[in-house]
Amino acid sequence: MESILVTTEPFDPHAESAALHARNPAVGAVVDFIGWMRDFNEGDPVTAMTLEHYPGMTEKALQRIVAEAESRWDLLGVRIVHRVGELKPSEPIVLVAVASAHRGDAFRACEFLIDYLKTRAPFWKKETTRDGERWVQARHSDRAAEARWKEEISKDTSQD
Amino acid sequence: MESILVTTEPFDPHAESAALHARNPAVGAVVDFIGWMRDFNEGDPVTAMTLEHYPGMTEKALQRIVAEAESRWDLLGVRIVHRVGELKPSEPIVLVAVASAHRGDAFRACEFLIDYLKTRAPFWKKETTRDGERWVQARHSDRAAEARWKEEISKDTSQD
Amino acid sequence: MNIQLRYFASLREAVGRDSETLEWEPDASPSAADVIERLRARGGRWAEAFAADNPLMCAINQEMCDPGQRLKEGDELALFPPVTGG
Amino acid sequence: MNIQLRYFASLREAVGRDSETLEWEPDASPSAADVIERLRARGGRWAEAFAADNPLMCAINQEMCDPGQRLKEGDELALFPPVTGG
Repeated sequence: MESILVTTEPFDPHAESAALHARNPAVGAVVDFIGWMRDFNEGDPVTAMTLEHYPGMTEKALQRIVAEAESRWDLLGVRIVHRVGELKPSEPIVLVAVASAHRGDAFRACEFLIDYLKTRAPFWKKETTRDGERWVQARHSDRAAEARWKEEISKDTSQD
Repeated sequence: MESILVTTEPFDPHAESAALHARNPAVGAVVDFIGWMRDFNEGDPVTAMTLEHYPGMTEKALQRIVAEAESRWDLLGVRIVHRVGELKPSEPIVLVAVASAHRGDAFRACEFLIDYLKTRAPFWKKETTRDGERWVQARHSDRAAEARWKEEISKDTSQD
Repeated sequence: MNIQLRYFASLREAVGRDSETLEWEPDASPSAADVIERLRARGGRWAEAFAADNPLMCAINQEMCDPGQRLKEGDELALFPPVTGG
Repeated sequence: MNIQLRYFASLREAVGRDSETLEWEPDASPSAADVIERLRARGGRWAEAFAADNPLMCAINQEMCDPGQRLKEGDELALFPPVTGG
Protein backbone atom coordinates (compact mmCIF):
# COMPACT_ATOMS: atom_id res chain seq x y z
CA MET A 1 0.00 0.00 0.00
CA GLU A 2 1.35 3.41 -0.94
CA SER A 3 1.23 5.71 2.04
CA ILE A 4 -0.44 8.56 0.11
CA LEU A 5 -3.65 8.56 -1.89
CA VAL A 6 -5.44 11.49 -3.55
CA THR A 7 -8.81 10.35 -4.79
CA THR A 8 -12.00 11.65 -6.42
CA GLU A 9 -13.92 8.67 -4.95
CA PRO A 10 -15.46 8.54 -1.47
CA PHE A 11 -13.24 6.54 0.91
CA ASP A 12 -13.63 4.81 4.27
CA PRO A 13 -11.15 6.37 6.71
CA HIS A 14 -11.74 3.61 9.26
CA ALA A 15 -10.93 0.83 6.80
CA GLU A 16 -7.74 2.72 5.85
CA SER A 17 -6.66 3.01 9.48
CA ALA A 18 -7.49 -0.66 10.14
CA ALA A 19 -5.31 -1.69 7.18
CA LEU A 20 -2.41 0.32 8.55
CA HIS A 21 -2.48 -1.63 11.80
CA ALA A 22 -3.30 -5.02 10.32
CA ARG A 23 0.02 -5.30 8.53
CA ASN A 24 2.15 -5.05 11.65
CA PRO A 25 1.55 -6.74 15.05
CA ALA A 26 4.35 -4.59 16.57
CA VAL A 27 2.03 -1.57 16.34
CA GLY A 28 0.93 -0.55 19.82
CA ALA A 29 -0.59 2.84 19.07
CA VAL A 30 -2.52 4.31 16.17
CA VAL A 31 -3.61 7.95 16.10
CA ASP A 32 -6.09 8.96 13.39
CA PHE A 33 -7.10 12.42 12.37
CA ILE A 34 -10.25 12.45 10.27
CA GLY A 35 -11.42 15.72 8.74
CA TRP A 36 -15.14 15.57 7.96
CA MET A 37 -17.10 17.92 5.76
CA ARG A 38 -19.33 20.03 8.00
CA ASP A 39 -22.81 21.16 7.02
CA PHE A 40 -22.07 24.65 8.34
CA ASN A 41 -19.18 27.11 7.96
CA GLU A 42 -18.65 30.78 8.79
CA GLY A 43 -22.26 31.03 9.92
CA ASP A 44 -23.88 29.57 6.79
CA PRO A 45 -25.32 26.16 5.90
CA VAL A 46 -23.10 24.44 3.33
CA THR A 47 -24.69 21.99 0.90
CA ALA A 48 -21.72 20.92 -1.23
CA MET A 49 -17.98 21.36 -1.61
CA THR A 50 -15.48 21.10 -4.46
CA LEU A 51 -11.83 20.42 -3.73
CA GLU A 52 -9.37 21.57 -6.38
CA HIS A 53 -5.72 20.48 -6.27
CA TYR A 54 -2.48 20.64 -8.25
CA PRO A 55 -1.94 17.11 -9.58
CA GLY A 56 1.69 16.09 -9.33
CA MET A 57 2.65 18.74 -6.84
CA THR A 58 0.08 17.44 -4.34
CA GLU A 59 1.68 14.00 -4.14
CA LYS A 60 5.20 15.50 -3.98
CA ALA A 61 4.24 17.88 -1.18
CA LEU A 62 2.61 15.09 0.85
CA GLN A 63 5.56 12.73 0.34
CA ARG A 64 7.92 15.42 1.55
CA ILE A 65 5.80 16.03 4.66
CA VAL A 66 5.65 12.28 5.42
CA ALA A 67 9.43 11.94 4.98
CA GLU A 68 9.93 14.84 7.40
CA ALA A 69 7.67 13.18 10.01
CA GLU A 70 9.44 9.83 9.58
CA SER A 71 12.79 11.51 10.18
CA ARG A 72 11.59 13.19 13.38
CA TRP A 73 9.66 10.36 15.10
CA ASP A 74 9.81 6.55 15.36
CA LEU A 75 6.91 5.49 13.17
CA LEU A 76 5.74 2.08 11.98
CA GLY A 77 3.37 3.37 9.30
CA VAL A 78 1.68 6.44 7.86
CA ARG A 79 -1.40 6.63 5.68
CA ILE A 80 -2.75 9.88 4.20
CA VAL A 81 -5.89 9.88 2.04
CA HIS A 82 -7.23 13.17 0.70
CA ARG A 83 -10.43 13.56 -1.26
CA VAL A 84 -10.64 15.90 -4.28
CA GLY A 85 -13.51 16.85 -6.59
CA GLU A 86 -17.11 17.12 -5.38
CA LEU A 87 -18.11 16.25 -1.82
CA LYS A 88 -21.30 16.22 0.20
CA PRO A 89 -21.73 17.08 3.89
CA SER A 90 -20.67 14.35 6.35
CA GLU A 91 -18.25 12.82 3.86
CA PRO A 92 -14.62 12.45 4.94
CA ILE A 93 -12.21 14.98 3.41
CA VAL A 94 -8.94 13.70 4.79
CA LEU A 95 -7.47 10.91 6.88
CA VAL A 96 -4.05 11.10 8.52
CA ALA A 97 -3.30 7.81 10.31
CA VAL A 98 -0.02 7.17 12.10
CA ALA A 99 1.11 3.88 13.66
CA SER A 100 3.89 3.60 16.19
CA ALA A 101 5.10 1.35 19.00
CA HIS A 102 4.14 4.01 21.59
CA ARG A 103 1.60 6.78 21.64
CA GLY A 104 3.71 9.94 22.09
CA ASP A 105 5.34 9.63 18.67
CA ALA A 106 2.01 8.80 17.01
CA PHE A 107 0.27 11.87 18.48
CA ARG A 108 3.13 14.24 17.62
CA ALA A 109 3.52 12.96 14.06
CA CYS A 110 -0.22 12.92 13.29
CA GLU A 111 -0.73 16.52 14.37
CA PHE A 112 2.46 17.65 12.59
CA LEU A 113 1.26 15.99 9.36
CA ILE A 114 -2.18 17.60 9.35
CA ASP A 115 -0.78 21.01 10.39
CA TYR A 116 1.70 20.93 7.50
CA LEU A 117 -0.82 19.53 5.04
CA LYS A 118 -3.14 22.45 5.84
CA THR A 119 -0.52 25.08 4.95
CA ARG A 120 1.85 23.37 2.47
CA ALA A 121 -0.19 21.00 0.29
CA PRO A 122 -1.89 22.52 -2.79
CA PHE A 123 -5.59 21.93 -2.10
CA TRP A 124 -8.33 24.56 -2.31
CA LYS A 125 -11.89 24.28 -1.02
CA LYS A 126 -14.88 25.91 -2.66
CA GLU A 127 -18.18 25.60 -0.85
CA THR A 128 -21.78 25.98 -1.97
CA THR A 129 -24.15 27.96 0.26
CA ARG A 130 -27.63 29.29 -0.49
CA ASP A 131 -25.94 32.48 -1.78
CA GLY A 132 -23.88 30.53 -4.31
CA GLU A 133 -20.29 29.32 -4.40
CA ARG A 134 -17.38 30.79 -2.46
CA TRP A 135 -13.73 29.91 -1.95
CA VAL A 136 -12.82 29.03 1.62
CA GLN A 137 -10.30 31.50 3.04
CA ALA A 138 -7.07 30.34 4.69
CA ARG A 139 -7.26 30.47 8.49
CA HIS A 140 -4.72 32.34 10.57
CA SER A 141 -4.93 29.56 13.17
CA ASP A 142 -3.57 27.11 10.57
CA ARG A 143 -0.54 29.32 9.98
CA ALA A 144 -0.02 29.58 13.72
CA ALA A 145 -0.25 25.79 14.05
CA GLU A 146 2.44 25.32 11.40
CA ALA A 147 4.67 28.00 12.94
CA ARG A 148 4.57 26.16 16.27
CA TRP A 149 6.42 23.21 14.71
CA LYS A 150 9.14 25.47 13.34
CA GLU A 151 9.78 26.76 16.84
CA GLU A 152 9.99 23.18 18.03
CA ILE A 153 12.47 22.36 15.29
CA SER A 154 14.75 25.25 16.24
CA LYS A 155 14.42 24.25 19.91
CA ASP A 156 15.39 20.66 19.01
CA THR A 157 18.40 21.93 17.12
CA SER A 158 19.61 24.25 19.83
CA GLN A 159 19.44 21.42 22.38
CA ASP A 160 21.63 19.09 20.29
CA MET B 1 -24.87 5.82 23.25
CA GLU B 2 -23.09 6.10 26.60
CA SER B 3 -19.69 7.65 26.14
CA ILE B 4 -17.89 4.96 28.19
CA LEU B 5 -17.86 1.20 27.74
CA VAL B 6 -15.81 -1.42 29.59
CA THR B 7 -16.24 -4.76 27.89
CA THR B 8 -15.01 -8.35 28.01
CA GLU B 9 -15.96 -8.76 24.33
CA PRO B 10 -13.77 -7.84 21.34
CA PHE B 11 -14.85 -4.50 19.85
CA ASP B 12 -14.35 -2.63 16.58
CA PRO B 13 -12.67 0.71 17.33
CA HIS B 14 -13.34 1.97 13.82
CA ALA B 15 -17.08 1.32 14.03
CA GLU B 16 -17.13 3.11 17.39
CA SER B 17 -15.38 6.17 15.95
CA ALA B 18 -17.65 6.16 12.89
CA ALA B 19 -20.73 6.15 15.16
CA LEU B 20 -19.39 9.13 17.08
CA HIS B 21 -19.22 11.20 13.90
CA ALA B 22 -22.39 9.89 12.29
CA ARG B 23 -24.63 11.45 14.93
CA ASN B 24 -23.53 15.02 14.28
CA PRO B 25 -22.89 16.75 10.91
CA ALA B 26 -21.33 19.72 12.76
CA VAL B 27 -18.32 17.53 13.53
CA GLY B 28 -15.33 18.71 11.50
CA ALA B 29 -12.54 16.82 13.24
CA VAL B 30 -12.25 13.42 14.88
CA VAL B 31 -9.08 12.27 16.58
CA ASP B 32 -8.85 8.59 17.54
CA PHE B 33 -6.32 6.92 19.74
CA ILE B 34 -6.33 3.15 19.39
CA GLY B 35 -4.14 1.08 21.68
CA TRP B 36 -3.44 -2.34 20.14
CA MET B 37 -2.06 -5.38 21.87
CA ARG B 38 1.49 -5.92 20.63
CA ASP B 39 3.02 -9.34 20.08
CA PHE B 40 6.23 -8.21 21.78
CA ASN B 41 7.02 -6.33 25.02
CA GLU B 42 10.21 -5.66 27.01
CA GLY B 43 12.15 -7.83 24.58
CA ASP B 44 9.90 -10.93 24.77
CA PRO B 45 7.22 -12.37 22.47
CA VAL B 46 3.80 -12.05 24.13
CA THR B 47 1.14 -14.63 23.28
CA ALA B 48 -1.78 -13.51 25.47
CA MET B 49 -2.86 -10.83 27.90
CA THR B 50 -5.36 -10.57 30.74
CA LEU B 51 -6.72 -7.20 31.79
CA GLU B 52 -7.97 -6.93 35.36
CA HIS B 53 -9.98 -3.92 36.52
CA TYR B 54 -11.93 -2.59 39.50
CA PRO B 55 -15.59 -2.72 38.44
CA GLY B 56 -17.48 0.36 39.52
CA MET B 57 -14.40 2.47 40.15
CA THR B 58 -13.31 2.04 36.53
CA GLU B 59 -16.44 3.66 35.16
CA LYS B 60 -16.35 6.43 37.79
CA ALA B 61 -12.70 7.22 37.05
CA LEU B 62 -13.33 7.37 33.30
CA GLN B 63 -16.43 9.54 33.71
CA ARG B 64 -14.46 11.97 35.85
CA ILE B 65 -11.68 12.16 33.23
CA VAL B 66 -14.21 12.75 30.43
CA ALA B 67 -15.94 15.50 32.44
CA GLU B 68 -12.56 17.17 33.00
CA ALA B 69 -11.79 17.08 29.25
CA GLU B 70 -15.25 18.45 28.40
CA SER B 71 -14.72 21.36 30.79
CA ARG B 72 -11.36 22.25 29.25
CA TRP B 73 -12.07 21.97 25.51
CA ASP B 74 -14.99 22.48 23.11
CA LEU B 75 -16.01 18.93 22.29
CA LEU B 76 -18.93 17.52 20.31
CA GLY B 77 -18.51 13.94 21.48
CA VAL B 78 -16.26 11.51 23.34
CA ARG B 79 -16.21 7.73 23.18
CA ILE B 80 -13.98 5.54 25.34
CA VAL B 81 -14.05 1.75 25.03
CA HIS B 82 -11.69 -0.36 27.13
CA ARG B 83 -11.34 -4.12 26.88
CA VAL B 84 -10.98 -6.28 30.00
CA GLY B 85 -10.48 -10.03 30.47
CA GLU B 86 -8.45 -12.15 28.05
CA LEU B 87 -6.96 -10.68 24.86
CA LYS B 88 -4.90 -11.98 21.97
CA PRO B 89 -2.18 -10.10 20.05
CA SER B 90 -3.42 -7.59 17.46
CA GLU B 91 -6.72 -7.08 19.30
CA PRO B 92 -7.62 -3.53 20.30
CA ILE B 93 -7.22 -2.75 24.02
CA VAL B 94 -8.60 0.77 24.11
CA LEU B 95 -10.22 3.40 21.92
CA VAL B 96 -10.36 7.08 22.82
CA ALA B 97 -12.27 8.99 20.13
CA VAL B 98 -12.94 12.72 20.35
CA ALA B 99 -15.11 14.78 18.00
CA SER B 100 -14.94 18.55 17.73
CA ALA B 101 -15.65 21.36 15.29
CA HIS B 102 -11.90 21.99 14.86
CA ARG B 103 -8.84 19.84 15.22
CA GLY B 104 -6.82 21.55 17.97
CA ASP B 105 -9.36 20.77 20.68
CA ALA B 106 -9.78 17.19 19.45
CA PHE B 107 -6.01 16.51 19.54
CA ARG B 108 -5.53 18.07 22.98
CA ALA B 109 -8.52 16.30 24.54
CA CYS B 110 -7.71 12.89 23.04
CA GLU B 111 -4.14 12.91 24.32
CA PHE B 112 -5.22 14.25 27.73
CA LEU B 113 -7.80 11.45 28.03
CA ILE B 114 -5.39 8.62 27.25
CA ASP B 115 -2.62 10.12 29.41
CA TYR B 116 -4.99 10.32 32.38
CA LEU B 117 -6.52 6.92 31.70
CA LYS B 118 -3.04 5.37 31.79
CA THR B 119 -2.29 6.72 35.27
CA ARG B 120 -5.70 7.20 36.95
CA ALA B 121 -8.02 4.40 35.76
CA PRO B 122 -7.84 1.09 37.65
CA PHE B 123 -6.74 -1.37 34.97
CA TRP B 124 -3.85 -3.84 35.26
CA LYS B 125 -2.25 -5.85 32.47
CA LYS B 126 -0.80 -9.32 32.89
CA GLU B 127 0.96 -10.82 29.89
CA THR B 128 1.88 -14.37 28.94
CA THR B 129 5.35 -14.99 27.57
CA ARG B 130 7.15 -18.30 27.03
CA ASP B 131 8.47 -17.97 30.60
CA GLY B 132 4.95 -17.77 32.03
CA GLU B 133 2.76 -14.92 33.20
CA ARG B 134 3.97 -11.53 34.45
CA TRP B 135 2.35 -8.27 35.50
CA VAL B 136 3.17 -5.30 33.29
CA GLN B 137 5.05 -2.61 35.22
CA ALA B 138 3.92 1.02 35.18
CA ARG B 139 6.05 3.18 32.89
CA HIS B 140 7.76 6.33 34.11
CA SER B 141 6.95 7.97 30.77
CA ASP B 142 3.23 7.60 31.55
CA ARG B 143 3.68 9.49 34.82
CA ALA B 144 5.62 12.18 33.01
CA ALA B 145 2.88 12.45 30.37
CA GLU B 146 0.24 12.98 33.07
CA ALA B 147 2.44 15.51 34.94
CA ARG B 148 2.72 17.59 31.77
CA TRP B 149 -1.04 18.30 31.86
CA LYS B 150 -0.84 19.46 35.46
CA GLU B 151 1.78 22.01 34.46
CA GLU B 152 -0.52 23.16 31.67
CA ILE B 153 -3.42 23.49 34.10
CA SER B 154 -1.39 25.69 36.44
CA LYS B 155 -0.21 27.72 33.43
CA ASP B 156 -3.84 28.16 32.30
CA THR B 157 -4.82 29.29 35.78
CA SER B 158 -1.98 31.78 36.17
CA GLN B 159 -2.91 33.35 32.81
CA ASP B 160 -6.55 33.92 33.77
CA MET C 1 -15.61 -0.13 63.29
CA ASN C 2 -15.37 -2.17 60.07
CA ILE C 3 -13.34 -1.36 56.98
CA GLN C 4 -13.96 -3.21 53.72
CA LEU C 5 -10.61 -4.02 52.10
CA ARG C 6 -10.07 -4.93 48.46
CA TYR C 7 -6.86 -6.02 46.77
CA PHE C 8 -6.13 -6.01 43.03
CA ALA C 9 -3.66 -7.39 40.51
CA SER C 10 -0.18 -8.38 41.76
CA LEU C 11 -1.09 -7.29 45.31
CA ARG C 12 -4.16 -9.56 45.26
CA GLU C 13 -1.96 -12.47 44.22
CA ALA C 14 0.73 -11.60 46.78
CA VAL C 15 -1.68 -11.59 49.76
CA GLY C 16 -3.70 -14.53 48.42
CA ARG C 17 -7.15 -12.93 48.67
CA ASP C 18 -9.23 -10.30 46.89
CA SER C 19 -11.12 -8.82 49.85
CA GLU C 20 -11.65 -8.95 53.59
CA THR C 21 -13.32 -7.03 56.39
CA LEU C 22 -10.89 -5.47 58.83
CA GLU C 23 -11.98 -4.63 62.37
CA TRP C 24 -10.63 -1.45 63.91
CA GLU C 25 -10.97 0.17 67.32
CA PRO C 26 -14.31 2.03 67.61
CA ASP C 27 -14.22 5.85 67.33
CA ALA C 28 -10.82 5.76 65.60
CA SER C 29 -10.38 7.27 62.15
CA PRO C 30 -7.34 5.53 60.76
CA SER C 31 -5.68 6.75 57.60
CA ALA C 32 -5.08 4.47 54.62
CA ALA C 33 -1.42 4.49 55.68
CA ASP C 34 -2.39 3.28 59.19
CA VAL C 35 -4.25 0.36 57.65
CA ILE C 36 -1.31 -0.51 55.41
CA GLU C 37 0.99 -0.40 58.44
CA ARG C 38 -1.21 -2.89 60.30
CA LEU C 39 -1.37 -5.21 57.29
CA ARG C 40 2.41 -5.10 56.97
CA ALA C 41 2.71 -6.05 60.66
CA ARG C 42 1.04 -9.40 59.90
CA GLY C 43 4.48 -10.46 58.69
CA GLY C 44 5.33 -13.13 56.10
CA ARG C 45 3.71 -12.58 52.70
CA TRP C 46 2.00 -9.46 54.10
CA ALA C 47 5.28 -7.84 55.13
CA GLU C 48 6.62 -8.62 51.67
CA ALA C 49 3.55 -7.38 49.77
CA PHE C 50 3.50 -4.10 51.69
CA ALA C 51 7.29 -3.56 51.82
CA ALA C 52 8.03 0.17 51.87
CA ASP C 53 9.76 0.13 48.47
CA ASN C 54 6.76 -1.49 46.75
CA PRO C 55 4.88 1.27 44.93
CA LEU C 56 1.22 1.23 45.94
CA MET C 57 -1.94 3.18 45.10
CA CYS C 58 -5.10 3.38 47.16
CA ALA C 59 -8.73 4.36 46.67
CA ILE C 60 -11.43 5.06 49.26
CA ASN C 61 -14.98 4.33 48.10
CA GLN C 62 -13.71 4.03 44.52
CA GLU C 63 -11.93 7.40 44.43
CA MET C 64 -8.13 7.60 44.27
CA CYS C 65 -6.82 8.86 47.63
CA ASP C 66 -3.64 9.98 49.35
CA PRO C 67 -2.29 7.56 51.98
CA GLY C 68 -2.99 10.23 54.62
CA GLN C 69 -6.76 10.26 53.93
CA ARG C 70 -8.85 9.00 56.87
CA LEU C 71 -11.47 6.26 56.89
CA LYS C 72 -14.84 6.02 58.59
CA GLU C 73 -17.15 3.11 59.45
CA GLY C 74 -18.09 1.04 56.40
CA ASP C 75 -15.67 2.70 53.98
CA GLU C 76 -14.20 0.58 51.19
CA LEU C 77 -10.42 0.86 50.97
CA ALA C 78 -8.85 -0.60 47.82
CA LEU C 79 -5.10 -1.24 47.62
CA PHE C 80 -3.32 -1.96 44.35
CA PRO C 81 -0.10 -1.49 42.36
CA PRO C 82 0.26 1.44 39.91
CA VAL C 83 -2.27 1.08 37.10
CA THR C 84 -1.24 -0.12 33.63
CA GLY C 85 -4.32 0.09 31.40
CA GLY C 86 -4.74 1.74 28.04
CA MET D 1 13.02 32.00 -23.02
CA ASN D 2 9.67 30.40 -22.18
CA ILE D 3 8.02 30.07 -18.78
CA GLN D 4 5.08 27.72 -18.26
CA LEU D 5 2.49 29.43 -16.06
CA ARG D 6 -0.29 27.70 -14.12
CA TYR D 7 -3.10 29.30 -12.12
CA PHE D 8 -5.26 27.62 -9.49
CA ALA D 9 -8.47 28.13 -7.55
CA SER D 10 -9.73 31.72 -7.12
CA LEU D 11 -6.75 33.07 -9.05
CA ARG D 12 -7.52 30.78 -11.99
CA GLU D 13 -11.09 32.09 -12.00
CA ALA D 14 -9.95 35.71 -11.64
CA VAL D 15 -7.62 35.61 -14.67
CA GLY D 16 -9.96 33.41 -16.71
CA ARG D 17 -7.45 30.70 -17.64
CA ASP D 18 -5.60 27.81 -16.02
CA SER D 19 -2.30 28.01 -17.89
CA GLU D 20 -0.27 29.85 -20.50
CA THR D 21 3.24 30.10 -21.89
CA LEU D 22 4.95 33.38 -21.13
CA GLU D 23 7.80 34.61 -23.32
CA TRP D 24 10.65 36.40 -21.60
CA GLU D 25 13.82 38.08 -22.87
CA PRO D 26 16.55 35.49 -23.58
CA ASP D 27 19.39 35.14 -21.05
CA ALA D 28 17.31 36.80 -18.33
CA SER D 29 16.58 34.95 -15.11
CA PRO D 30 13.46 36.64 -13.76
CA SER D 31 12.24 35.93 -10.25
CA ALA D 32 8.69 34.76 -9.55
CA ALA D 33 8.06 38.30 -8.28
CA ASP D 34 9.24 39.75 -11.62
CA VAL D 35 6.76 37.53 -13.44
CA ILE D 36 3.94 38.56 -11.11
CA GLU D 37 4.85 42.22 -11.70
CA ARG D 38 4.58 41.77 -15.48
CA LEU D 39 1.22 39.96 -15.15
CA ARG D 40 -0.09 42.76 -12.96
CA ALA D 41 0.97 45.30 -15.63
CA ARG D 42 -1.53 43.73 -18.05
CA GLY D 43 -4.11 45.82 -16.22
CA GLY D 44 -7.84 45.07 -15.84
CA ARG D 45 -8.63 41.71 -14.26
CA TRP D 46 -4.88 41.00 -14.10
CA ALA D 47 -4.16 44.11 -12.06
CA GLU D 48 -6.99 43.13 -9.74
CA ALA D 49 -5.99 39.46 -9.41
CA PHE D 50 -2.40 40.37 -8.60
CA ALA D 51 -3.11 43.40 -6.41
CA ALA D 52 -0.39 43.77 -3.79
CA ASP D 53 -2.77 43.10 -0.88
CA ASN D 54 -3.97 39.78 -2.37
CA PRO D 55 -2.14 36.99 -0.52
CA LEU D 56 -0.45 34.70 -3.04
CA MET D 57 1.69 31.57 -2.96
CA CYS D 58 3.97 30.28 -5.70
CA ALA D 59 5.68 27.05 -6.70
CA ILE D 60 8.46 26.44 -9.21
CA ASN D 61 8.45 22.97 -10.77
CA GLN D 62 5.94 21.82 -8.14
CA GLU D 63 7.97 22.95 -5.12
CA MET D 64 6.80 25.84 -2.96
CA CYS D 65 9.08 28.84 -3.53
CA ASP D 66 9.84 32.33 -2.25
CA PRO D 67 8.86 35.15 -4.61
CA GLY D 68 12.55 36.01 -4.97
CA GLN D 69 13.44 32.62 -6.46
CA ARG D 70 14.67 32.82 -10.07
CA LEU D 71 13.40 30.95 -13.11
CA LYS D 72 15.18 29.33 -16.01
CA GLU D 73 14.08 28.24 -19.48
CA GLY D 74 11.21 25.77 -19.41
CA ASP D 75 10.43 26.11 -15.68
CA GLU D 76 6.83 25.72 -14.54
CA LEU D 77 5.68 28.56 -12.28
CA ALA D 78 2.39 28.00 -10.47
CA LEU D 79 0.55 30.88 -8.81
CA PHE D 80 -2.30 30.37 -6.35
CA PRO D 81 -4.01 31.68 -3.22
CA PRO D 82 -3.09 30.28 0.23
CA VAL D 83 -4.01 26.60 0.41
CA THR D 84 -7.09 25.39 2.29
CA GLY D 85 -7.06 21.59 2.16
CA GLY D 86 -7.37 19.09 4.99
